[in-house]
Amino acid sequence: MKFGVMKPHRRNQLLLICILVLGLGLALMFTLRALDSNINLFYAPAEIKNGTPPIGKRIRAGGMVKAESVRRASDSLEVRFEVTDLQGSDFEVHYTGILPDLFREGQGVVATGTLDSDGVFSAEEILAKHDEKYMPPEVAMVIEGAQIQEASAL
Amino acid sequence: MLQVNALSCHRQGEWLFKELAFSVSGGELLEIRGDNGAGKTTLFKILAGLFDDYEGEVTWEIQDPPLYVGHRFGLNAQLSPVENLSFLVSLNQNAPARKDLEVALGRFNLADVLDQPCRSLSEGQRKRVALARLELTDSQIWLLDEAFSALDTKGRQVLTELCQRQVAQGGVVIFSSHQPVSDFDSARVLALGKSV
Amino acid sequence: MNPLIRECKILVRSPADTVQSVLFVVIVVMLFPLAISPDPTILAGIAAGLMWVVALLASLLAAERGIQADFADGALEQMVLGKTPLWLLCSIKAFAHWLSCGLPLLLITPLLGTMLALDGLEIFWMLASFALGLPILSLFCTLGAMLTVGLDRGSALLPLLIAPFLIPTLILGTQWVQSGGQSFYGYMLAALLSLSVVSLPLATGVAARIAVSR
Amino acid sequence: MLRWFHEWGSPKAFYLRSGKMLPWLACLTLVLLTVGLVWGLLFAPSDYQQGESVRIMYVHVPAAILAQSSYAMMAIAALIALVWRLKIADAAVQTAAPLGAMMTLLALATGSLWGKPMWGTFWIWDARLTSTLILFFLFVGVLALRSASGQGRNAGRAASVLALVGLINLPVIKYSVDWWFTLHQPASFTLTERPAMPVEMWAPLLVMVLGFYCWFALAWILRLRLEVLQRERRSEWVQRLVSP
Repeated sequence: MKFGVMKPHRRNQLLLICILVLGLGLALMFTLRALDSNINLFYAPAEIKNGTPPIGKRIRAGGMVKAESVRRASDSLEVRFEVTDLQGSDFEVHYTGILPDLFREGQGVVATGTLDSDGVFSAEEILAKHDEKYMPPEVAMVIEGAQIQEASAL
Repeated sequence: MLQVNALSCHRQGEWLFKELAFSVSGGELLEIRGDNGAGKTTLFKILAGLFDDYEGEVTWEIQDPPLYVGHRFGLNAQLSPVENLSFLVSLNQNAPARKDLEVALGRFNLADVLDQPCRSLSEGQRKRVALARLELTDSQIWLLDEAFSALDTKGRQVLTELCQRQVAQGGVVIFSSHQPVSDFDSARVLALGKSV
Repeated sequence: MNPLIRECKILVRSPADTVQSVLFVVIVVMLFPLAISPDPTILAGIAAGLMWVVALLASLLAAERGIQADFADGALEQMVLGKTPLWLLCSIKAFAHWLSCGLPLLLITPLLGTMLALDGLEIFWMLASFALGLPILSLFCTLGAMLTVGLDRGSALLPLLIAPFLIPTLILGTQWVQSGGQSFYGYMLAALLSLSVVSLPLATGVAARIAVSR
Repeated sequence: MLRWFHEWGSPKAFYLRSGKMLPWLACLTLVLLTVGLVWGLLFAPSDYQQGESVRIMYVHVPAAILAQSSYAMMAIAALIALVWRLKIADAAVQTAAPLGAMMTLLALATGSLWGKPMWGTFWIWDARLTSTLILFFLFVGVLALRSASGQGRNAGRAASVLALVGLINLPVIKYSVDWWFTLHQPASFTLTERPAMPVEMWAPLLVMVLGFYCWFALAWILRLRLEVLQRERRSEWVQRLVSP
């Protein structure tokens, strides 16, 4: 279908372009402002120590598993460990169940559960946060060895 | 005003029409005749620009889009004839005044149902509401699919007058029918289908 | 007559449609305390997500209403043929969907929030998320209805096609309420809304052309 | 450019030309997939944390990459079908949708197999998993709308509109990792930085990715040829082709 003399509706096209530019501009502006504002995805150890999160409500908390803090009960699946931000704040987590493979001391975890008034976090679910580095075990050992050497050299 | 070259169209593997060619210039009245299923409605949809699954060329030399009255009239059941008509006309031009709407509907003998919801109107009444648009439009081209069927004598007469006035003013009217329309002496006939 | 006024008139003359949306939402929300637990802490925990899911379902249910009528009576053909830009008419159709479904929902949000044991602040954020989010649902529902109108299994297909597109809105909306109004989600919802408002009516217009040529 | 489009866009030319490419593509696919699988599953080192489970990566990552890029390819075909009305592009949309859905399903399945030992659960409502699931439903939606629209030259256009609108979802998938709470690691590969993975791990992965792409191209072309024959069955050249 071809229309020979039919004029394009210039005014409408102009209106459309203006609206498009305005809309896309607004969308861009809102996105930039959103990315500017911080998202709080889980409570950090420092916030839990300060008493920011509500007591008894289901929340998410995360941090690093403190070295040599994991205690397993001998007769059940109960595990207790401390989660730290490596800057002096930490809190205790109680959990009953099987821990994921990637769970180990010094690794990141995110726990979902409730906080009681003594500052103990009862977890219903533990997720190990996996970092984006892949390496063979030998490489990991070499890196660790290098770090130890560096430390002893100092 | 309208140039059609080598227009072919098929549906479900059957050719509706093949290599159709005709042209229409201002002041002409064209009747498209054919049996049910000969492709009249499809041809109208192609000419109106609603349907583009065809081969060939259709070229219009006009300012405004053609006015198309098909099998479905575009009347909302909840709205009155006045409201429906006002909406349909204002899609293409400035909204008409209430007085003009009343005159147009009155010509088609609809003066007593002006403000009744369209769902309470009969099929014939609804058809006349749709045709009352012809009185109000600026469009140069009218495409009237099966406009003359299911109209009473008075309605046919009014429609005939409107069409004659339109071609007298240099416009084009293309209409279809499956039985010959004898109301015009000057109409050219384009026959579709094998039996005609 | 202005297409906007036309939509309003159609809406006012068929109040049953709007009432149906509202009743659907209220009844489904009522079912949850009965089915899960009347415990206010449990209800308040799931309230935001629940209300958003119900709003999404209500929008999908109402999607075909205006479009189906316009397609069946031929008004859609005339809109496609007319000189008025199709994207404008399509935005008005989406606005009509919001008027018949989104706005009533927004108005009864305080009531629903109270039924689900939300406190005042949470109801406020619920209202805010609905205010920004429901128009997005309406725009997508109108697009979906336009894509499926006139197809044999159109009504059954519509939720399948459109529900995935509504998920980002649902996530942002619920997260906004659940995080106690963190501005990130609000801004993102606003960005999504402005993007949808300018782009979806264009797509809906293309879909309308396709629908009338079936 | 446009001429090239039209030369390839005609169903007959596509059918005849793609026929010559097929054996080469098939050989390449076979070699790449065999080398990649044997290398990745038997010879590549295991990970210091994940152990042997890391090998699922050699199927999961290519499937996930392909799931996303096949959507992009389908959307480009949809754009061509809408703007230039190329018959072959419409057929391409129709045939890409089931392949893409398959790839997405494979990515989800291998991902959840990996997730069980690593994260402790088969399924997590994490942003990237969720948006991959959404991607799957997008493919299904395009497929369903296309098959409900019937035959005819214009029948596929609604599905093309849907595919194009769905393209907005792809950046959401990419950025969702940063936007929402997520356990899924950020992408280890970027174009600008060196991979956070030793060469003996990413080399087989790269081979697998290439292999998957070739397999996808092969499957797509085969399906497309079948679709072209079906659609053009009334035309002269197809009649001549099939009659002995």
